[in-house]
Amino acid sequence: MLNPNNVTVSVVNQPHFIENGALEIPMYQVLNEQGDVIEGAQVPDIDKETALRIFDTMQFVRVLDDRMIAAQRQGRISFYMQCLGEEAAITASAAALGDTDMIMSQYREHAALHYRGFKLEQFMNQMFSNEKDLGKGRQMPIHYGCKELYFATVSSPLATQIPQATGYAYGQKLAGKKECTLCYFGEGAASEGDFHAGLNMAAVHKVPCIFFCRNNGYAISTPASEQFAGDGIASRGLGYGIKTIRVDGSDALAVYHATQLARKTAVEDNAPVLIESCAYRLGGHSTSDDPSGYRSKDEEKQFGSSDPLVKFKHWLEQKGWLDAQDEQVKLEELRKEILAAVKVAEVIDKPVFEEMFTDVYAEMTPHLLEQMNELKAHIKKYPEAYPVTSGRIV
Amino acid sequence: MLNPNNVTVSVVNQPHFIENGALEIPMYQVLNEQGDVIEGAQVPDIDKETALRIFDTMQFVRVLDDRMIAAQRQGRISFYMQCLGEEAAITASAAALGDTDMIMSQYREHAALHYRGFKLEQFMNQMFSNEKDLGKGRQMPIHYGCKELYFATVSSPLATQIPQATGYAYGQKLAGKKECTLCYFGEGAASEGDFHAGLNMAAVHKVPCIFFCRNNGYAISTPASEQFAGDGIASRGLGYGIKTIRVDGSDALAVYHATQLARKTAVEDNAPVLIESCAYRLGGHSTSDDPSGYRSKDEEKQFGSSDPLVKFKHWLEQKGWLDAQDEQVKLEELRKEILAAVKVAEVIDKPVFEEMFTDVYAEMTPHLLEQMNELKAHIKKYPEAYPVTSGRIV
Amino acid sequence: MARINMLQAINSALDITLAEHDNAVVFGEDVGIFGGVFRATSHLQEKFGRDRCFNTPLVEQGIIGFANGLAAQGSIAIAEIQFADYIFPAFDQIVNETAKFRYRSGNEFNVGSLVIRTPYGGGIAGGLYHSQSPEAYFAHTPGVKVVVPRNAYQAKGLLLAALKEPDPVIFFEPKRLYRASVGEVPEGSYELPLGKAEIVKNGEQVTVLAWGAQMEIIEKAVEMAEKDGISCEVIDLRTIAPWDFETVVQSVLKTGRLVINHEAPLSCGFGAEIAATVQEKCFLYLESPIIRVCGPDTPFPLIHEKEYMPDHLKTYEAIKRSVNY
Amino acid sequence: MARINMLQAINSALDITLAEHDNAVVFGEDVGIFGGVFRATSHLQEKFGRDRCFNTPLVEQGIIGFANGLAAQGSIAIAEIQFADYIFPAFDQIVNETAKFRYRSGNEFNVGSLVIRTPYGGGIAGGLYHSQSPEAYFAHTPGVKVVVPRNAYQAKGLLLAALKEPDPVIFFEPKRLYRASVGEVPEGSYELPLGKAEIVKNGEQVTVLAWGAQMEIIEKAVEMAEKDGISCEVIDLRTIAPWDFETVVQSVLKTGRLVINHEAPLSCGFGAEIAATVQEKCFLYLESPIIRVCGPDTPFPLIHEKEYMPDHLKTYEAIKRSVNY
Ligand SMILES: Cc1ncc(C[n+]2csc(CCOP(=O)(O)OP(=O)(O)O)c2C)c(N)n1
Ligand SMILES: Cc1ncc(C[n+]2csc(CCOP(=O)(O)OP(=O)(O)O)c2C)c(N)n1
Ligand SMILES: [Mg+2]
Ligand SMILES: [Mg+2]
Repeated sequence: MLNPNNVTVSVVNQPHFIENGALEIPMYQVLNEQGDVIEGAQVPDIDKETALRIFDTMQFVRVLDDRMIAAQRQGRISFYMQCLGEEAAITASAAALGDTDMIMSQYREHAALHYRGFKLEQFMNQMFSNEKDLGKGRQMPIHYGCKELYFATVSSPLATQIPQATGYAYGQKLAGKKECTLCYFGEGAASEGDFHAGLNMAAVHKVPCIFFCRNNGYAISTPASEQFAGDGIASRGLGYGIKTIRVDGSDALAVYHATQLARKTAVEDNAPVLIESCAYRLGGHSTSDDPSGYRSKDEEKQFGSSDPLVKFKHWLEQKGWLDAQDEQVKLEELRKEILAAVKVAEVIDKPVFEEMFTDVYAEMTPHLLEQMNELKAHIKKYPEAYPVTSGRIV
Repeated sequence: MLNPNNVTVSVVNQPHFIENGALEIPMYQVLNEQGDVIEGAQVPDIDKETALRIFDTMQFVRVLDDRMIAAQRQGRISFYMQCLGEEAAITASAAALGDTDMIMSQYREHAALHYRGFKLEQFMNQMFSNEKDLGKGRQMPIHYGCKELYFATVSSPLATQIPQATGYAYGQKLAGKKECTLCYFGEGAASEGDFHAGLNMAAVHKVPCIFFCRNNGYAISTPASEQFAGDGIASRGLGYGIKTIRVDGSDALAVYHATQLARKTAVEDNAPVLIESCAYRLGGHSTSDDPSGYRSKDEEKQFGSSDPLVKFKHWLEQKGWLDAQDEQVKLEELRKEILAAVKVAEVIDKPVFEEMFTDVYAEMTPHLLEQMNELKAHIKKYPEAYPVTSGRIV
Repeated sequence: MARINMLQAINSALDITLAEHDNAVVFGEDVGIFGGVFRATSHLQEKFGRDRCFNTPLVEQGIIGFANGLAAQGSIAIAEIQFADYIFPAFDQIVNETAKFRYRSGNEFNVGSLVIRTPYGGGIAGGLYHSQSPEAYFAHTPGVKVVVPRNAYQAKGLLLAALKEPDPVIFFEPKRLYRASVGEVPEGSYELPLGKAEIVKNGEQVTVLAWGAQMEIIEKAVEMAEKDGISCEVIDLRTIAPWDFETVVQSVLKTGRLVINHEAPLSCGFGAEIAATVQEKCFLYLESPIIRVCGPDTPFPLIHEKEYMPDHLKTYEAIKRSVNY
Repeated sequence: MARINMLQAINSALDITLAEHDNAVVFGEDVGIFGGVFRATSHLQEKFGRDRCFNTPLVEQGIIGFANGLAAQGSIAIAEIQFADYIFPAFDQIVNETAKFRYRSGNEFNVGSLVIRTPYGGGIAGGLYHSQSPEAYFAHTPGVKVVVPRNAYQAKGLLLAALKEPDPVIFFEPKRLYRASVGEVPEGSYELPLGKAEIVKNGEQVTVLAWGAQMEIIEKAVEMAEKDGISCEVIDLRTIAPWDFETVVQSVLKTGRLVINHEAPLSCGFGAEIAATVQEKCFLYLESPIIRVCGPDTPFPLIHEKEYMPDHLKTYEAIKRSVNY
């Protein structure tokens, strides 16, 4: 503290206003559009295994997204959200973490979960709300969560995970674990009050938390220019006294490096870090959305040019780490696996009716027991009306 | 918009973190500790009448605060909050506004209301919750409000007035009036989600609103150092893309000038401005508070030295605008007036019982009518139990 | 008159209001050029300009805070909350500010020209966070009015009335009827009264009451019951706060029985208030206990949506239980 | 055993918990060195250090968001909201997050180790914003438990139980009793059961029910009524959610009459739920309508606090009305 007001003390005698542009916040890039290392750029320490695992995940998610959007169109699932264009941002940041670092995500970050080891059938079970879904079929598709993989269950209300990440990280610090929490959110969610709360508290209470903002230019139909008037989300970091960096979110190497450094700060200095990753949201917001209602094809073309997969692949090939030949075969196989997994998951039984009443509390209350028994009798009376569960009510 | 992500586009190839200290935010001062104009300082355009009206208000409030704290100790009112140390910040900022500019305050800004012309008896009627209180006795002491004077009624929940100020200012802009809204709040309130909401929306929707943060170093017992970790509240302005200035809140001239300039920007450019005014909270938080529980006398002495009244008075005397001789007489008279007003206000009838049910809705609903009639019958039955109202129930 | 759906009816009410009042403003997440995620605000920005219909940043507490200020200034503030499930970040602005603005200021200030529109309710495979029916929270909050229309015609007439009402109104729109409810709706302006329930069907033996999307559910149940020879009186409450207890009480004094249906969880839902009031006012006339057919006391589960919903079968059974008590 | 007041009893429960569990953390506005504006957390920072008891920035949604995360991590998160009137900015974190954490994740994650403490209620000349009793909002929210103690002894035992409960608990503390309620309280640890009402006094003719600070009000009313020869059974509900309907129903089956008292506004208050349930479960046994003696449907007015409060006289009158119906 400098003084009771906690402000710097230099004095001026002319009124001086700070304005946009007072501070330059450049964007960190390692790879250029093609995927070549930019001259003079610092390439992070990354081994072949990690690099390939990142690439595999990016590819997996690209194909998964493509297939599941098709599945949604066919009416097999009700809803889907893809991360087209943001694969590098999500995967490379997750790759820079430790296995037991906590991830709290928004919803567009299933790549991080896959990187952690969530299996294809686990994705499917969630999307088809079947009885093997860890979430017991209660939430809409893509609301994943897995305790074993330190990935908090997705919750639709935006930004609520931000102060939660602060609290979680506080617990990690208190427990003396050299772990951190990484919290993903969109530039839209960053407008919520919970963003302000979470970042300010993280700075004040010095928690090992990385706030990873995916600035993809849109919140559904609302462009970033109608979301905020400052210089991105990064310009807010200073206001909280949080170390901040902006990276090119289509550049897996830059994201990986920035997150590595952020993690070091978080864990070693018990200090939060804000990363703003910029990568255009190439696809629609979700399968319920049609971007042609609010943005032009021209815009999509102009900003969608820099495909994170193409860039990273180019770099891997240059490193001699990737064999381009296998590519098509591998993708074809992946498609087949996914389709097969869809077919398995969609016929697995749905959760039994009792699961509607469990987990509201640790133990079922007398009220819920009463309500459950009443409902059970009712379903038995009208089994055709409740086909999802009536078959297994005894 | 620079690009869909709404960020600046310069690129770096080394990871570069922005940290505290990246941007200097100096404090604007015109007067030094004694009240002399600092060499080279820009003195705002201020006429004698305005300057004296500011000083009168500062004095009035100093005496009022002193007397009402005594009245609270005597049990004549239940609660009070003073603005000791912050008189210049509040009065001089209000003085820089137009008469029909809206003021939305937190609670410690009765000086602004007095400057606007709120009368001594009006203050008293509110504090004594009598039937002449514009607020009909419904709120705790010091929750003033006056439509005629464009001063929104104080509401205890903190920071709620911040997005409201944004909305009010939007309405002013839409109506094409060359008016603005000034919104006061503490550095503690600036932690609320509503602060974030209000400032961001103001920047995006370009409203003529001045956000005036009184950073007085404390939120009840919580020091600014446990409230935020950035450089004051001013450092957040940049994040919203809002023009921002920090001023010495004990310096009436600096505050006046900064607010004048802010008003110009607000009204002429339809752009919000953030002013951070720093002046130590010299007194307790409220009459319910005892600062000795959380801060030292030493600290109070060290930061309480620069009395805004002393400084401004010195400047006025140097200008030859003030006659030092009258001072004591004037203060004595003021004290007497206040005491007399207390005596008048405390014996004025309390609002009639029906006022408990009015103004919930524009017209009383059947439910409320029923409840009112039931209660009326009950009070008639037990008049001694409801002495405040039973006497006037017919 | 034209046959339009509820979204078009709502859009028409907004269109009329913006055209009539220069100081009427529509705002919320994605309501601008896109016309809202359900398209209730389609073409309004085109017609009235970006100053009168615009996207806000993604911050519900800000939207309602802004709306309170704008209404206090005297403009007609028409705020959209994208889903009723997302009204909770704005809860403080509504409960502590909107609802108490006039009262706390002794009528110096008010936000009577505020209407908050928000789609509510289940039945669209929305799971926990796109299905909630939070009307009871606001019914426990003196100072706001709460309105829920059951079809396109009602939606337009009630919304236009809400926009004229000198009190702040929360207008819950049954989203599963947005496109499904199609009917004859006058093109021009008309108002339906707030605070007045509607007796949709006269009957003798049991009063069956609901609001919003559940009206078609109870109507279906009543059809079944009438086939069994049970004569039902059907009431659409329309306004939840302040509710029209007189109409309901009159009906129950006649029928002696009451079945209430709502989607929100049973415990402390608005059905509780109705039951508590009616048992007091109709005590000697009640032939059987008042029955509530409601959502169970759980969050809204995606896969068990059918099981969760207080559907026509559950209502039909309740009607029979009520009559055969 | 020592005679202490409710604040000391609460302080003792916190002290015991922090001493027993290294991962228990107390936080909120001004709870650090100052010990909270009511001093419920006095000396805890001194004893357990700034990591275990600390001031937060002034942001209720952040406090509860932080608390949710901390509890999800496995720590015992004990959050204070300075006044219940200021819990509303955290409403979304409570209703959409705290309450649904376990359910939505299929029990992968939970925030069962969270307790939110907050002073509630009127009677301290607090006006609109230092007097509210918002328990009904949370009673309509499946997934949280809601507890309200009536005296020092109950406060400590219920708080210790809440801290052990594997579900998140909102613990409403009747602030007007903080110093006024003094009684014998064991120095060590003990627990009183959650979800269980207590029959404070047996009686025959009418059941009179309340919770928290209103208990002393109804006891006073009952004293008056008994002087008139009316035998009253007095119940302290203690837990609002999930409430102990069995005890209440058993009592009303016996007495045939019920008077409910709460400070919160009548409409859709928790009294409505009790009345709705009891009329259903005790229909044939009820001798007179269930009466609710509650705050009126207005904000809480400073100067008319006495008139507003559901006091002993109003309760006494209600008891007589109930019995003489
Ligand atoms: C509190 C809340 N308000 C509104 C919504 C509806 N909604 C879902 S996603 C979304 C846009 C989010 O944009 P952003 O944070 O930028 O993430 P992106 O979709 O671009 O990845 C909105 C408005 C919500 N889920 N929660
Ligand atoms: C939403 C809300 N939370 C908590 C409080 C209790 N409270 C009243 S004043 C205050 C401190 C405010 O500090 P600051 O904003 O710095 O203003 P100052 O008192 O220093 O002028 C607190 C915590 C409140 N009134 N509203
Ligand atoms: Mg986005
Ligand atoms: Mg302060």
